[in-house]
Amino acid sequence: MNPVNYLYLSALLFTIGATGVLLRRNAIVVFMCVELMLNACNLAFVVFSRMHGNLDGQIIAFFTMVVAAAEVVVGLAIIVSLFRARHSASVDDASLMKL
Amino acid sequence: MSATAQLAAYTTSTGEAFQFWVLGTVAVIGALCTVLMRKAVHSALCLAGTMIVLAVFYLANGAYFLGVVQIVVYTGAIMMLFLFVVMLVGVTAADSLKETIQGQRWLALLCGLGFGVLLFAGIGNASLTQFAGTGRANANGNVQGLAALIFTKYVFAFEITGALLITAAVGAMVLTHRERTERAKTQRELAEQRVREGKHLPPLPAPGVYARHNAVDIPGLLPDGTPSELTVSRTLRERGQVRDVSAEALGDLKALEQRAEERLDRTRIEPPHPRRTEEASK
Amino acid sequence: MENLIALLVAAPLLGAAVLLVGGRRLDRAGHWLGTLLAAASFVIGLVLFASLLGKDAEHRTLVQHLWTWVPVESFRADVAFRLDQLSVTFVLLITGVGTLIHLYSVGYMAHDERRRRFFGYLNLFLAAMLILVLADNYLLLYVGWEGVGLASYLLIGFWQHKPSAATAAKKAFLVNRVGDIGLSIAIMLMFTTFGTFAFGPVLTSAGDASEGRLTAIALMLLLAACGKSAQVPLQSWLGDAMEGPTPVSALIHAATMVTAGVYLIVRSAAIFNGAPDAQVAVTVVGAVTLLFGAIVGCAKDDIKKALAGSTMSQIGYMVLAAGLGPIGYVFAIMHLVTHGFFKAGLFLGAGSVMHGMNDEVDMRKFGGLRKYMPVTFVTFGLGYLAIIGFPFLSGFYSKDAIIEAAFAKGGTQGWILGSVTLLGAAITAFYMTRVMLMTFFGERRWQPDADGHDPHPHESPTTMTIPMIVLAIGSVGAGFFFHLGDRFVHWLEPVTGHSEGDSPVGVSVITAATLVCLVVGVGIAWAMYGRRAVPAVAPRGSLLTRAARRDLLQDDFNHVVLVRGGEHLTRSLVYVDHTLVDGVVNGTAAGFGGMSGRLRRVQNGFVRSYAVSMFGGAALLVAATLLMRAV
Amino acid sequence: MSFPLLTATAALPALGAVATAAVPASRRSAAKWLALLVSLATLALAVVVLVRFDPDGARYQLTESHAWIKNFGVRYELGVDGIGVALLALTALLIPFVVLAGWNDADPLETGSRRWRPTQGFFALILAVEAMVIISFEATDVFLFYIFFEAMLIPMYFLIGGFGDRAHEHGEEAAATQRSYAAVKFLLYNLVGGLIMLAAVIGLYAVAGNFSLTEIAAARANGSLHMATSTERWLFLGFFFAFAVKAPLWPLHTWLPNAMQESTAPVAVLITAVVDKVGTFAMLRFCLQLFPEASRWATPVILVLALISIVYGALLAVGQRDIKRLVAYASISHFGFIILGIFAMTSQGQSGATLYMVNHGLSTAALMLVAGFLITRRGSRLIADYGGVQKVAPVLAGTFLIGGLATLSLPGLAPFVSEFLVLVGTFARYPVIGIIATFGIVLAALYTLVLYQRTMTGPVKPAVASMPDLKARELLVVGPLIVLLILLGVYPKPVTDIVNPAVKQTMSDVHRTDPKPAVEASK
Repeated sequence: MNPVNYLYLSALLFTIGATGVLLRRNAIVVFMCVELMLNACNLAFVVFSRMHGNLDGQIIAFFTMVVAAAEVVVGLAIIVSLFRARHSASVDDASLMKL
Repeated sequence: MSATAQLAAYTTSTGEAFQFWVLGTVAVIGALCTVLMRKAVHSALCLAGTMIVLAVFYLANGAYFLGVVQIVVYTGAIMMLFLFVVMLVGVTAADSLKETIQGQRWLALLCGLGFGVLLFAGIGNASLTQFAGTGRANANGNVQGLAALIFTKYVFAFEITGALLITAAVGAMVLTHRERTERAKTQRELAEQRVREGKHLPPLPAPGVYARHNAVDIPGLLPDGTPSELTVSRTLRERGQVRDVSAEALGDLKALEQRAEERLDRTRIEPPHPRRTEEASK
Repeated sequence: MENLIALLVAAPLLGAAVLLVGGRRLDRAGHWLGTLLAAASFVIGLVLFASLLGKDAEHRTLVQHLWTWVPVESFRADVAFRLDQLSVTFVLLITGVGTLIHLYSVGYMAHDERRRRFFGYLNLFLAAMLILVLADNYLLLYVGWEGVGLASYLLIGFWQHKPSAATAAKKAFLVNRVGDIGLSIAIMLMFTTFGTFAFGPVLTSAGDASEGRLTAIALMLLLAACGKSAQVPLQSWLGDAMEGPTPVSALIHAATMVTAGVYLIVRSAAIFNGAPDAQVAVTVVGAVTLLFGAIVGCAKDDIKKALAGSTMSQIGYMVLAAGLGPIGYVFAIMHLVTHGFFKAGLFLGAGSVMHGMNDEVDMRKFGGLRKYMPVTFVTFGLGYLAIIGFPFLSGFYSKDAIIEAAFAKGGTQGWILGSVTLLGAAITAFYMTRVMLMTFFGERRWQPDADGHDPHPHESPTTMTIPMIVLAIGSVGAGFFFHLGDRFVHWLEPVTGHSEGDSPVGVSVITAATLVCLVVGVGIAWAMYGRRAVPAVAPRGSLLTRAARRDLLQDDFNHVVLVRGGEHLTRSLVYVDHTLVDGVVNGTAAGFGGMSGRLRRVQNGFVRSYAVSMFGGAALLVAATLLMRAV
Repeated sequence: MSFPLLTATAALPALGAVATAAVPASRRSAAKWLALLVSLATLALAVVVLVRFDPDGARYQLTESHAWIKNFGVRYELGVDGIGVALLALTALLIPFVVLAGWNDADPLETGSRRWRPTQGFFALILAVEAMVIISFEATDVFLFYIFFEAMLIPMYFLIGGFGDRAHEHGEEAAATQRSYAAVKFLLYNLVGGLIMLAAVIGLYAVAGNFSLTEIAAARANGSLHMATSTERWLFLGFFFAFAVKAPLWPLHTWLPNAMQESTAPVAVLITAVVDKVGTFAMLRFCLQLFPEASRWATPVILVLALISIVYGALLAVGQRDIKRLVAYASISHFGFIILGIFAMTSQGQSGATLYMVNHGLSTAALMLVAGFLITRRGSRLIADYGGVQKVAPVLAGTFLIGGLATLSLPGLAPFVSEFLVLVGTFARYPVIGIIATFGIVLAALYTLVLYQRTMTGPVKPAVASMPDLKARELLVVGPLIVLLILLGVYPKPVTDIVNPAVKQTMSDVHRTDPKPAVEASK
C-alpha cells in the first residue's frame, strides 16, 4: 500500500468535517466537526513528515493541537455563555443580521 | 529496527496496509456518525473513536509522541470538555435534522463533494512516490527530535502558543464567569418584591400528579386538567425537558375510574391506549 | 443747448422717482409736483424747439452724448440723445399733451386714494416716451420702448383690485413683448449687418446692405410697430387697455405711446426705402387695421372701446402712410400730431362724461347730455368734427393728405389703398357720428348704477375742462397751421425726405370724394341713431355686428389657439418633466434600490449560509490553483 | 511676499463659520450678528480685491502659489481674472443679504427653548458655503478647485435638508420628508457629476502631469502639450457634465426645483445665485481654456441643450403652482441663456454671459427674497393662496414687481443688458438659435406677470387681509438689491470693463474671433 492513501483518508475526513459544519445547527456538533477537520489536517502533516523524512510536519501538527485546545476552550466558553443568554445552542438562532 | 526500515519504503508492510484499511474504515464511519447523529453525546463519542483511530495512525507513521498526545490531550481532555458542555446544555436534547434554510443542504453537499473531488484530484495529480520515512529523523528518539526542534527552531512559536493557551484559559473564565454586580437579595427582600409585584404570593405549586408521577419534570395539573408550567423548575423548562403528561394523566384517571366501574360491574369500556404505559415508564 | 436734452428726460424721471419712493407724506402735494415737472419738461422742449428754429434747415440736429452704456468689443451702445425735427415734434406733442393730461388727472383722480402713485406712473411714462423718441440708437430706443410698455402696464392695471384690469394690463404687456421680439431681432440684424445700431451710421449706410437683409430688418421693425401701435395682428390688447383710468387712455392709448410704431417706421425710413417688399407689408398692415379698427368702432357700445377702435383705425392711416415711403412719411407724422390733439380731446371728453355719470361707459345709457355738460359737449364736438375730417379742421388736412398720398402711390396699389382710405373715412364719419348722437343727443336713458345711485350729470371741474378746451383749440387749428405754406412738410423734410407722387386724379377730385364719403357716413349714422330712438339694450344685430362687438373674433382665435394651446403645452410639459425627465433619474435610483434589496437577501444572517459561501469560495480558490498548475 | 489677499477673502468666512458655530446655545442673536459682521468684512475684502485688480494687467492677478501635495504636483494656487473677480464680488455682496434675510429663519419654534443650536449652525453653514464658493472662484489649480467644488455640497446638503419653510401644505412631517428628499436629490445629482469630473481630473493629470490651470493652458496654447482628439473630448465631457449638473442644464435640472422649493428663501438664493454660478463659471474657465478644440466640437449640442433649457424652463415656469418652483424653473431658463452665451463663442456672448451671472444673482435674489418674505407672512407657497396683496402691502408688492421685471429682463434693469448681449452674441454666429432664444423673453414676461397678477392683484383674499408690509430689516435687504439692479442696468460699464479683457483672453484660447458685420465683410 502506498502511504499516499493516508492523504486520501485525510482529505475524506476533512470533507466530511466541512460538510458537517455546514449541515449541523447545534453549535457543539459544529465545533466537533471543526475538530474533525483539524485532525484530518494533522494526519496529513504527519504523513508529510514521513514523506520528507524530517520532523517539521509533526511539529506543525503539535502546534495545531495546542491551538485547537485553546480554541476549544474559548469556543466552548462562548457556547456556554450563548446558551445562558439564549437558552439555545443552535447557530441559526444567533442570526441578528437577518432581514 | 525493522519498523523504521519499513517506514522508509515506498510501500508499507502488509500489516500496516491491513491496519489502514480496517481502521480507516472505522475512522470514516466515526466521522460520518459525528455528522449524522441526532444527539450531541453520540456525535462526541463517535468523534472520540475517530480520534483514537487517528492516534493509531500517528503511531504507524512514526509520530509516537503525537500519537500519545492525541490520546491524552485530545481524546482525554478536549473530548471530555465537549462532553461536559453537552451535559450542561442537555444530554437528552436531540437535534432536529430538518433543514430550515432553503437550499442550504444541497449547497453544502455540492460544495463538500466538489471540494473533496478537488482535493482527491490534487493529491492524485501530485507525484507522491518518494517517501523518505522518519527513520533517520527518529534516530535519537522521536520525543528528543521534536524537543530539539521545538526549543531551537520553533522556540518563538512555542512561547507564543504558550501565551495563547494562557490567554484562552483566562478568556474562557471571563466568558463563562458572571460577575455579581449587585448584592444578592435576601429572603425578606424577595418576599417583599413578590408582594409588590402582586403575583405568586404563596410559594410556587409543587410538581407531580398523584403519587405515581412525583418526578420533578412533570408539571402539576390545574383543576381543569391542564398542566401548569410553574410547577416545574425553571432550568428544566429552559432545557425543554418538561414532560407533558396532562392528557396521559387524565387518561389514567379515566382508566382508574373505569376499572373501579368494572369492579362494580358497570358497563364495559374499551381498554386504555397501550402507548400510554410505555410513555409513562420512560 | 444740447445739455438741455437730458433735462427733458430727467424732469419727469425725477418726478417718478420722488413720487414712487417718497411715500405717503407726498400724498397731498404729489400730483402738483408731477404736473409741474411735466410742464417743466414741456418748457424745456419749447426752448429747444426755439433753438432749432434758429438754425438753418440742414443743421437742426442736436446730439448729447451722456455716457457709454454697454461697451463690448465692437458692440457699443451709448446713452446718447438726438434731437432733430422729427423728435422735437414728438417731444412737444408728448410733453404738451402730457402736461394737459396731468392737469386733467388732478381733477379726474381727485377721489382716488392712490393719486400720488398715479402721477408717479404718468411721469414714468413721460420719461420713457421721451427716451424712446430722443434715443440716438436703437438699443436706447428699445429701453424707452419697453419703458412705455411698463408704464402702460402699470397704468392699465392701476385699479388692480379689478381682475379685469389686471388681466388687461398683463395682456397688453405680453402682446407688446411679442412685438419686442421683432425689435430685438431687428437690432441684432443691424448689428450683424452694419456692426452698429446707432441711428447715424445705420441709416447712412443702409444703402450698402443687401435688399434681403434690409427687408428682414424692416419686417422685424414692422412686427415691433404692430405690437406697440396695436396693428393687426397684434391689435387685441388695445380694446382691453381701456380698463385703465381715462386720462391714461387719452395720453398713452390715443395720443402718444401707440403712435411709437409710426415713429419707428418713419425714423427707419432709410431702411424701409431700401426694402420695397417690406413697405408693401406695411401698407397692407395699415390698410387692414384701418378697416378693422373702424368696423370694431362701429359696433361697440362702450364709449371708450369705440374710441379705441377709432384709434386703431387712425393709426392704421398713419402706418399706411408710412408704408408709402417718402410720399407718405410727413403726412403720417402730421396725422399723428393732429390725431394726438383730437383723440386726446375726445378721450378727455369721454372721461368727463363718465365722471359725471358715475363711471358709466355704456353709450346706450347716456343720451341728451349736451344740456348738462356744455363745455364737454362743445370740446367733444370739435374733436368729433376734426376726426371725421370736417373741412378746415385738423383732420381734414392730415387725413386728406394721406388719402392723396395713397392715390399718389400709383398703379393698382395706389387705387386699392386710395379706395380703402376713402372707405375708412366714410366709416369713421359713421361711427363717430354714432358716438356723438348716442352720447349727447336724443332723450336721456340714464339708469341707476349698481349701488342704486341715480346719476346726476354735471360739468367737470376746471382742472378737467381747461385741458379739454386747449386740446379742442388744437384740434381745430393745428391742421390749418401745419398746412399753411406746407410748413410741416418743409420742417420734416430734412429728416424723412419728401417726394410728391403722381396722383392719377386731381387733388380737388379726391377732396370732393372725401367730403362725399363724409356726408354719406354722417347721413347713415343720423338715419340710424338720430332719427330713431336708441334702444337702451343693444339689439342682436347682424352677424357682422356681433362679430365686431367681439373684436371680429380675434380674441376668440387667440384664446383658442394660443391660450388654450399654451395651457395644454405647459401642462403636458409639467407632466413630462415630472414623469419622464425626473422619472428617468428616479427610475435609476429605484432600480439600484431594488437590486440592492434583492442582493440584501443573500445576507440572511445565518452563519451557516455564510459558511457555505466561504467554503464555496475556498473550493473555487483550490480549483483555480489546480488549474494554474495544470496550465 | 505680499499680503495673501485672496486667501484672506476665503479664510475670513471660513473662520467666521467656525466662530459662529461655537457661539453658546443661549446667545443666538450673537451668532447672527457675528455672521453678519463676518460677511460684511468679507465684502470689504472683496472690495479691496476689486480695487487692487487691474483690468488691463496680467491675466491672473493677486496670485498665490504654494506647494501642497508634492507627489502629485498639486499646488495651492490662487489667482483671479476679470470673470473670477466679478463673481467673487457678487458672492461677497450677496451673502450679507442672505444672512439678513434669513435672520429669523432658523429660530426655535418655541420661544422658550434655550438649548437650540441650529440657529448657529444655519449661519455657520452659510458662511462655510461662502468660503468654499469664493475659493472656487479663485483656484487656478484644477485639483484645488475640484476639492472645494465638491466640498460645497456638504454644507449645502445640511442647509437644504435641515432648514425649510415653517409652513407646509401637508404638515410638518410631510415637509421634513420632502426636504430630505430634495436634499438627497441635490446631493446625489451633484455627487454623480463630481465623480465623473474626478475621473476627468485624474485623466487630465495622467495626460498633463500636473494640475496647474495656467501651466496646462499655456502648454496647450504653445503646442507643447499635445492631446489626442478623443482624449480631449472625453476629458472635456467629464468636466462639462459636472458643470452642467451644477449649472443646471436641461435635462440634468430636476434637482433644482426640488431643492429651491424645499429650502428657505435665503438658502434658495444661495443655491441659484451663488453656488450654481460656480458651474457656469467653471465652464468658462476650465472647459474652454483646457479643452478649446473639444469645446468647439461640442458647441452645437450644448447650444441646442441650452436653447431647450431656455424655452423648456420658461414653459414649465408658466405651469407651476408653487412660487418657489416657478422661480426655480425661471432660473433654469436663465442658466440656459448663460450657457448659450458662453458657447456662442463671441465677445458679446461671453461678456454677456458673465454679466448675466452677476445680474441673475441680483435679480433672483431680489425676487426670491421678497417671495420668501411673502411666504413667511402667509405660510404657504401656493400661488393660489394669495391675491390682492398689493392692496394691503404695497411696498412688498412693488419690490416683488421690480424683482419680477428684472427677471423678465426689462430694459433699464441690469439683466436686460446681459440678456441682450447674449442674444446678440449668439445671433451673430447662430442666427436661428438666437431667434428662437429671443422667444424666451415673451415666456419670461408671461410667467412673471401671471405670478404677479395672481398673487398681488385682484380682490384681497381674507387670508392675506391682515398681512403687514415690509419691515425695516426686510427693506434693508431688498432696497440695496433694487438700487444695484437699476444702477447696473443704466451703467454696467464698470463690470464690463473688468470682464472684457478676460473674455478676450478666453476667445483667443479657443481660437475664435467675432464674425464681421455683413456690410464690412462685403467691402
